[in-house]
Amino acid sequence: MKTPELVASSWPHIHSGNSVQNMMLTLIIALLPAVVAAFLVFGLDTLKVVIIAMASAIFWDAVLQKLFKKSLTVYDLSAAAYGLVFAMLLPVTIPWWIIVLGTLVMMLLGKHVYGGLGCNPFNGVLIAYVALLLSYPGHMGNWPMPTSDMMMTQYPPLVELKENGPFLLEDAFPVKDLFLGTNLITGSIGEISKLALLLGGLFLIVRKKISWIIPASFLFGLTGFATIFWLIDPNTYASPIFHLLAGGSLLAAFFLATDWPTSPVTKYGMVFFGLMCGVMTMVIRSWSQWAEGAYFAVFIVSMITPYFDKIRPKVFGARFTSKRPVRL
Amino acid sequence: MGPVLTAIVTVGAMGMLASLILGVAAKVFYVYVDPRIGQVGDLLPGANCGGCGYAGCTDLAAAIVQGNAPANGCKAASPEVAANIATLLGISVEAGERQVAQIFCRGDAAHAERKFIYKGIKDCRAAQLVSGGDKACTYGCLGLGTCVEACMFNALHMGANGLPEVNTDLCTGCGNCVKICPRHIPRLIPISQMAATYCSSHDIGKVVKEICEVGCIGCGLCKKVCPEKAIELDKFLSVVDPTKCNGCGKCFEKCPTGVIQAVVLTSKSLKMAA
Amino acid sequence: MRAGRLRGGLVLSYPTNGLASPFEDVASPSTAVVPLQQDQGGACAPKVKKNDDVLVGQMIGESQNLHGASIHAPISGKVTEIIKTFQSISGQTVPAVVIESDGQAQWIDNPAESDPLVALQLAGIVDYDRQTIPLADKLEQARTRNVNSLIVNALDIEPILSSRGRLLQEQPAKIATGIDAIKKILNVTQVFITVDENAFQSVSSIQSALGGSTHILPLCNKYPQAVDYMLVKYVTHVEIPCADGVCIPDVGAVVVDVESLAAVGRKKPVVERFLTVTNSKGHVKNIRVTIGTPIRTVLDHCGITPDKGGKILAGGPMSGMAVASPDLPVTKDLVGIHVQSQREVVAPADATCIKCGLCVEVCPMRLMPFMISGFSEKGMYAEAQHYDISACIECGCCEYLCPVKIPMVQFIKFGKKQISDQRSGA
Amino acid sequence: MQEYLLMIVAAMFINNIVLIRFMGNCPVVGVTSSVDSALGMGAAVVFVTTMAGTTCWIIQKTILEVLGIEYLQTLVFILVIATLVQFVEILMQKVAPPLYRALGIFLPLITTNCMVFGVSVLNIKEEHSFMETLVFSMASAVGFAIVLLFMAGLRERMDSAGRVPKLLQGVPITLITAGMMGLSFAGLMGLD
Amino acid sequence: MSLREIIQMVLVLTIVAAVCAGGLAAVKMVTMEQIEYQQIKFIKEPALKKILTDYDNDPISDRIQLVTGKDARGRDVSTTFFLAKKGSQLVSLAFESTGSGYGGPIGVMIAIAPEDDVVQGIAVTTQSETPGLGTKIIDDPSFSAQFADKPLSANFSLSAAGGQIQAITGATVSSTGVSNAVNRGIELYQAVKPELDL
Amino acid sequence: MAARIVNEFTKGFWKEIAPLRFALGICPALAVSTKVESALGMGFAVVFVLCMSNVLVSAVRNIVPDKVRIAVFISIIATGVVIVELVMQAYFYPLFLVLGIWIPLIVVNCVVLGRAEAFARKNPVLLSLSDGLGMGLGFTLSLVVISSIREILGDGTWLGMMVLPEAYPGFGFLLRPPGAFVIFGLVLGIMNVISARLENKTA
Amino acid sequence: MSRERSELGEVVSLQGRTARVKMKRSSQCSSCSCAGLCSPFGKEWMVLTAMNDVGAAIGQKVRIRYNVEGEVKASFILYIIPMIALLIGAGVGTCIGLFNNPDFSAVVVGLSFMTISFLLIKKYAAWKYDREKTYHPMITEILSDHEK
Ligand SMILES: Cc1cc2nc3c(=O)[nH]c(=O)nc-3n(C[C@H](O)[C@H](O)[C@H](O)COP(=O)(O)O)c2cc1C
Ligand SMILES: Cc1cc2nc3c(=O)[nH]c(=O)nc-3n(C[C@H](O)[C@H](O)[C@H](O)COP(=O)(O)O)c2cc1C
Ligand SMILES: Cc1cc2nc3c(=O)[nH]c(=O)nc-3n(C[C@H](O)[C@H](O)[C@H](O)COP(=O)(O)O)c2cc1C
Ligand SMILES: Cc1cc2nc3c(=O)[nH]c(=O)nc-3n(C[C@H](O)[C@H](O)[C@H](O)CO)c2cc1C
Ligand code: SF4
Ligand code: SF4
Ligand code: SF4
Ligand code: SF4
Ligand code: FES
Repeated sequence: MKTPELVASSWPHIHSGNSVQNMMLTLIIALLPAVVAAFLVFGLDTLKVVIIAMASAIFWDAVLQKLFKKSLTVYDLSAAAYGLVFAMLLPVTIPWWIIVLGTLVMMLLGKHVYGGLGCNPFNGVLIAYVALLLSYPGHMGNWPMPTSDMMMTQYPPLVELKENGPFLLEDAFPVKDLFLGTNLITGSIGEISKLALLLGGLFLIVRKKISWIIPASFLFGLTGFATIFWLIDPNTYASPIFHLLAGGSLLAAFFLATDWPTSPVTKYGMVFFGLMCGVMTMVIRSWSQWAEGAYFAVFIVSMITPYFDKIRPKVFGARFTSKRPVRL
Repeated sequence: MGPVLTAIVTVGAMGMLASLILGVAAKVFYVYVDPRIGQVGDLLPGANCGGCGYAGCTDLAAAIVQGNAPANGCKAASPEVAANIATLLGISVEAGERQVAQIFCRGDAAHAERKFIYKGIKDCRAAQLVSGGDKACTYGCLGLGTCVEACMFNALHMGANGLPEVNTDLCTGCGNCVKICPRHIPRLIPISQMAATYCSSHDIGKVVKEICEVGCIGCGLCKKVCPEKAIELDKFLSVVDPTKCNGCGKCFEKCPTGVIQAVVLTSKSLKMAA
Repeated sequence: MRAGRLRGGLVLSYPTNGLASPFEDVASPSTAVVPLQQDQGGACAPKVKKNDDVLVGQMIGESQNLHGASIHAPISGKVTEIIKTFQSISGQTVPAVVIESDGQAQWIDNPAESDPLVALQLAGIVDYDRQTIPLADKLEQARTRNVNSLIVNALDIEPILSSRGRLLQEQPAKIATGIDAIKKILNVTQVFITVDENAFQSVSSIQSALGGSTHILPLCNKYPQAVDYMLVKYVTHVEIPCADGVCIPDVGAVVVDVESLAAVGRKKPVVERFLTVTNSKGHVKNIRVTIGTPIRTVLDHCGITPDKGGKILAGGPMSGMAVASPDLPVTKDLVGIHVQSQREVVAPADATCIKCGLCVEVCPMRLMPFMISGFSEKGMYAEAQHYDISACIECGCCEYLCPVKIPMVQFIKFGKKQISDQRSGA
Repeated sequence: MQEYLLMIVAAMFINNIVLIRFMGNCPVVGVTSSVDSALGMGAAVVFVTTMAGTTCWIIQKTILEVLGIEYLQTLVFILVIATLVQFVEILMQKVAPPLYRALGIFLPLITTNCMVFGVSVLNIKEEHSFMETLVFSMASAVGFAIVLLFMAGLRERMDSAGRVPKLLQGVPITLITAGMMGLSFAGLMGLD
Repeated sequence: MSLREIIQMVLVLTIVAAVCAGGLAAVKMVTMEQIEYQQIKFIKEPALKKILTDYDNDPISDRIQLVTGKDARGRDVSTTFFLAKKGSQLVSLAFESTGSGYGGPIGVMIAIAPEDDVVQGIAVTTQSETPGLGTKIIDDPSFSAQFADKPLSANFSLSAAGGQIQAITGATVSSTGVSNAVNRGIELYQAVKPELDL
Repeated sequence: MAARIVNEFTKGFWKEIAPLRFALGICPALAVSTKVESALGMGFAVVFVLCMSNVLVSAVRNIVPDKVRIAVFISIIATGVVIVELVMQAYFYPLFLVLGIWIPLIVVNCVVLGRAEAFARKNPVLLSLSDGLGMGLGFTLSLVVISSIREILGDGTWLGMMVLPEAYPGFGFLLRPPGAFVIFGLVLGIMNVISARLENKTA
Repeated sequence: MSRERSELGEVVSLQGRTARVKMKRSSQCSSCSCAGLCSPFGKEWMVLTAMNDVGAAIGQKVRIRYNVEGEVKASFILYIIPMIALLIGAGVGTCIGLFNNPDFSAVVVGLSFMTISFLLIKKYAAWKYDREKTYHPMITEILSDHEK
């Protein structure tokens, strides 16, 4: 029998070269500035948490791929990337076994039970974060003190706001320090330097890995809501600048709300999704028992993603109404 | 006795009220449903395979009761089930013979040519859309196993040579594989059929010879040699008539490509056929 | 007059020397295999028998009505065989006529035909949009709808191709004649020429030949803007739905490509094609080739040897069809040849969509490709229809960008096929 | 006013009837992934739950408590609910035949769902006033409808673009997804 | 659907419902006392344990019920008295009284030594006050300690109302509820004391 | 006959175990599976109600008109439930406090009504009893399996006894409602794996 | 684009331009785990009145199509509006506190509001939906008795 010489497949026969690996690598690179910023503040512990999170995520990913009889695809870097994002939400004091447990939950419930990357309706990072927050609130809220002597406050800005109200926030957390992550402001690894997050986020946008719409509308929704309530009652509600720069606003806007599988893909869907995340963040920060609402907000709103995606543009030609010839 | 009486009277009254409302509702929404539909439905396998041509088992049950379908309308049910249904409805069941699927192509990788190397969706129906499928023979099996996926009874599996194989023990003759195959390779035959031409090609012999070593070239030797006149040629393809063929095997020897062969059944069904 | 901008779609890089490379003639073949169906109309009835002698331009396959285009002998010589089951490039089984050349290349004199549309039909002129359609069929549809504008599609189907742009430079007179002819047939008053901005200058001679109401619309390179629907949108700013019951002439315009126009202008039966032959190493040649020539001969002429395990594409790399064998002949539905080496062959992946949304962003029809492809994969055809699978023009932009390389176009084609099968079955 | 608002938020989200109180799971698991039928069914459930909640409350206050036979609550309520749905069906047909015609399929789907009964009992157990009963029943049912709707959306997506392992398809993955939805609602804890 | 069928339906359902109800009423009567005992045991006993001292019987078994008034509809309302004995000697007597608090009624168990008419102690049994605020009436032992070992003649009103009881800061309503309950209990005790046949 | 009785009894433990096999009665399985103790209490309550309702439904199966049969069945079931409620209050009060509203909710547990409708309505008393007992115990088994996983992994205890090392910190997530859903879903998946294995072996 | 759903049924009687068609409850019921238990007297069939423009005869199997969007809208009118009326009524009743008993007052006013809403819906439905064909189920196809 003659062996066939040519290959045939359906078109297109060329490809942009874009790949999951490429997207995940970009995500990891985008987060590196934030890791460096945290490293400068908390020291080697930062690297410990980051490395344990990434390594254990890869480990669980591989184990679960074996268990679910899938081909091994850890080299697509998705586990590493999600492990890194997960590390961003943790305080550096977190014991190693909680990280390992968290990445297991993340990989199992946030990926493999749904059939792998992209099929999950919820972001595994957020699943793991909330599960741990409910199980080990003490460890998850064990905020490290950057250095012992010049300590200004023991709490991260939002916890301070929750505990003591908006008074003196401006003295304790000057805008410049909030933005740069300087001067002993504590928080989880990814909440330290807003400058680093902004750089990373813009990098993702410029490389066209995420759309600018979600972060923009997220931050717009958040600051808009914060402004309204701050104008109404500045004694109860903190300033919009504070809310924009404190806690995980930017982390959530650039790195969690834009998570590919769980965020909408249509333009208007993205706008509404982002706005709703922003508003929900403020609702949770203002009135629930939690100090930080951005992560919860993304988690909750991603439930509605399928509906946001129903706000799709009218298909080409759908507006066509009359068969009358157009005058040219 | 007071509290007991209170309870009896109150709840009894409520029961009465409830049953009155239910009664009125039953009257308002009254639809006569033949109770036998439910009974027949209970007897059917409930796999909802669709092999009978109805939307589901309940629909077939209704059709059987109304006489629109025979008692053995369910392809997936055993003859006992059909008999039970027939007794329930007091009708007779024509002893239609059990049918099983066979794969009417023997052109595996070693014997049949391919036009090109196919890359794409692992589905024969989709592969058919790429330059007409990679098999050089336009009638041959593409071997991507869409029929295997479609069989709800696990009766098909992909053989080592890249052609599907039928486990006739498990095959119920539902015909799903027949319907889904883009090249109509699986076809149903009566389980008693002794011989079959395992090819689907209507190409002329010259074309077949060029691309496949095991295709029917339509030479008609089998037709000539058959003592029972059980073989006809249909556009260069020999077709065995199961009602005439007695399995003498004369044609097997004559066939130049060996494509006309004895039907081999899996052990259990062999016994059933005997 | 300002043209609209294509929303979505791709800016693909392409070799820029295509427009500067003049057509070369590929030598006529000694044996020509001519399939008797080369367009979307029905198969033609064979008009010759084995051992008949034929002249160039002699009708060998006759279409029955305006929905087909007749087929002519591309070379003179003897009919050596009539193949009943010839597998064409698209995998269809059609009859074909094999002609052995006598080396004379002698043309036949066909009688004149008075009805212009029938003349086009008899001359076998086809128009290429996403498919090859008999030009007569297209114009007939336009004539019944009171069309007032002719849109000349001088854009190449894909940026990598350059034959239409080159034709504009080399045969402006023929094209102008063709345009004139069609203006008369349809009684249209305005002509719009959509052209690649790089081939812009060459249009001026046509414009001056045609006079007053001829507008030129230069467009930047963006795939898939050469599709009729898109061109109509640039010119009329109206989007025509890809739906039953509506067609482009409903808005008063008809789109015809320059190669058809040049053929009309030549006033002879179609026996040759103007093609761009490229490979992915930047090799570009524009050629004129006789229909029935094996692709292998064309490639030999251009100095390209296909790899084992590579691909030969009929058309460009975005929307071309993979050719099963280099021995297949050039037909009227060939607009270009692109050769890929084994290394460049992209294998689609069996992976799941990560919902990155790149496909949604790029789709020029504003569809949700990952949804319709997913629905097709799962056999959920009703849902696929609800998400307008039928509007997909199969341009492939979605799949080009997809990071997990889902074979979306194949899934979509598959879904459409299942839907139409269900329709015709039920 | 504020206490009703809090009650609504609590019943709809914080103590969501499906995700936190574990009632009405069967329809959430069983109903198809069709978003349209989730909407229709959700509306019908709101109606039936509210009607059942208020009717049971009235019967509890006017009959059971007056006669001192509260212990028969379970028996009486279940009879009342079963009958009520039939009654409502008749009523609907009389009130708006064309409308009823268009959607009669949803109503009877829900009689035996434990949520309708559970809400009725909870109203009594938590000593709600009539107004509270009304608000609580309705808000709980809306909470149910929201879960149903979100679940339908997520399942539609899983069906179209997902690859849930065969062994987890159907009920298992729906339950796990419900768990994830419940987890996200933890974010609303303390909203008062 | 014939009339006969409907009548049959009505009959069957009525009978089934009535029989079920009758059966349940019977079960209820059989278990009633035990249920009451259990409820008392698990709800009242913790409170009783807190306030009763120095006894050796089971006050829950040794309880008596007396009609102590009429409700709005004119029906009898009865109160249960738990008797704590040492040997055969009645050392104290406990019963429940209610006052209205911030979130609903507050039940208060009061123990009184009948011999010298001294309040031995009080304990809250049921309440639905705001956690962390009104619930201090339970959580803050110093609040209920104010009532212990005081003669019946003492003024158990809040200091704001001229009594001896210091209210819990921020939870005046709850405090008043408890104090009212105690006052009402003492009234009741004094009213029924003759009947108690001590 | 005896073989059938045994068969109807044993099918409830694997082949038709509810709610694992059929999505019936999910709600209580989720609600009372935090602790093994309450799972057992609930399970036994269901066993009682199932047996009683199956026996009574089977006994009256020939005299109840079709149109009111469901109303009659739920009356019978409700009676069983109230009996359980009263008895539990009288003799197992702490358990009653734990299970709370879930005792009356047995009345709408799809398993109970499902068996009445699918089995007892069509079968004689003895078979129905056997079916009810089997299904009820199977239901209990499901509950115990789920609650064991939750209690052991969530708390480190089983039936209140410490079974994991003292240092085990517990995983509180599993004890909360979302954990119930997740464990239930995963157990169903594992069941599917096991039965697929078994099927392969027999095939 | 409006979404449609189609189901199979059987004509049981004819009334002018409409036909009464018996059909299985819904394909949705097939996936319901409590299938069949929902209805206290076990109705598995329902009867719809559908426009019979294709001229189906009694006993014939037909395909019925209905508009899902109409269905969703109808369910809101029919189910949600009375509930809102009840809620408002009960709210008003509680506030005005007839007979010095807020609960009693809420019951009375609430129920009257709901009754009024039913009457209004009845008027509205008669006015609007009888005319608008899209809300009517339509027989679209007669499936011959033997096939399907
Ligand atoms: C996000 C979060 C942060 C918390 N932060 C603190 C904290 O900084 N300090 C603290 O004492 N409790 C904090 N808690 C309170 C804990 O919920 C809980 O009271 C504590 O861990 C209980 O353990 P413990 O009282 O034994 O320390 C926090 C809770 C949460 C959910
Ligand atoms: C940070 C940022 C902000 C942008 N803001 C807008 C904007 O407000 N409006 C806009 O139309 N495009 C904006 N763009 C450009 C969009 O990313 C995008 O290029 C544009 O919407 C393309 O739309 P089209 O593909 O429909 O032509 C912005 C880009 C960036 C990076
Ligand atoms: C899933 C899981 C796995 C654990 N694995 C370990 C482990 O491997 N080693 C360990 O020291 N602790 C492990 N722990 C936690 C220990 O049981 C113990 O709580 C911890 O070591 C005590 O730390 P501490 O004394 O600093 O609080 C694990 C906990 C969980 C929930
Ligand atoms: C949300 C809230 C809860 C309250 N709970 C109580 C309570 O439990 N007990 C109480 O006496 N007062 C309570 N108060 C009322 C208030 O704190 C205080 O009692 C009165 O203002 C007078 O002391 C409450 C007030 C608010 C706003
Ligand atoms: S028989 Fe048909 S469906 Fe099956 S593998 Fe062959 S071509 Fe595919
Ligand atoms: S092999 Fe074909 S006919 Fe046989 S059971 Fe499978 S699908 Fe049905
Ligand atoms: S480009 Fe690919 S991965 Fe991205 S959304 Fe589209 S199909 Fe999914
Ligand atoms: S969905 Fe169709 S039209 Fe849209 S980008 Fe893909 S192939 Fe092109
Ligand atoms: S058990 Fe709750 S709805 Fe079925």
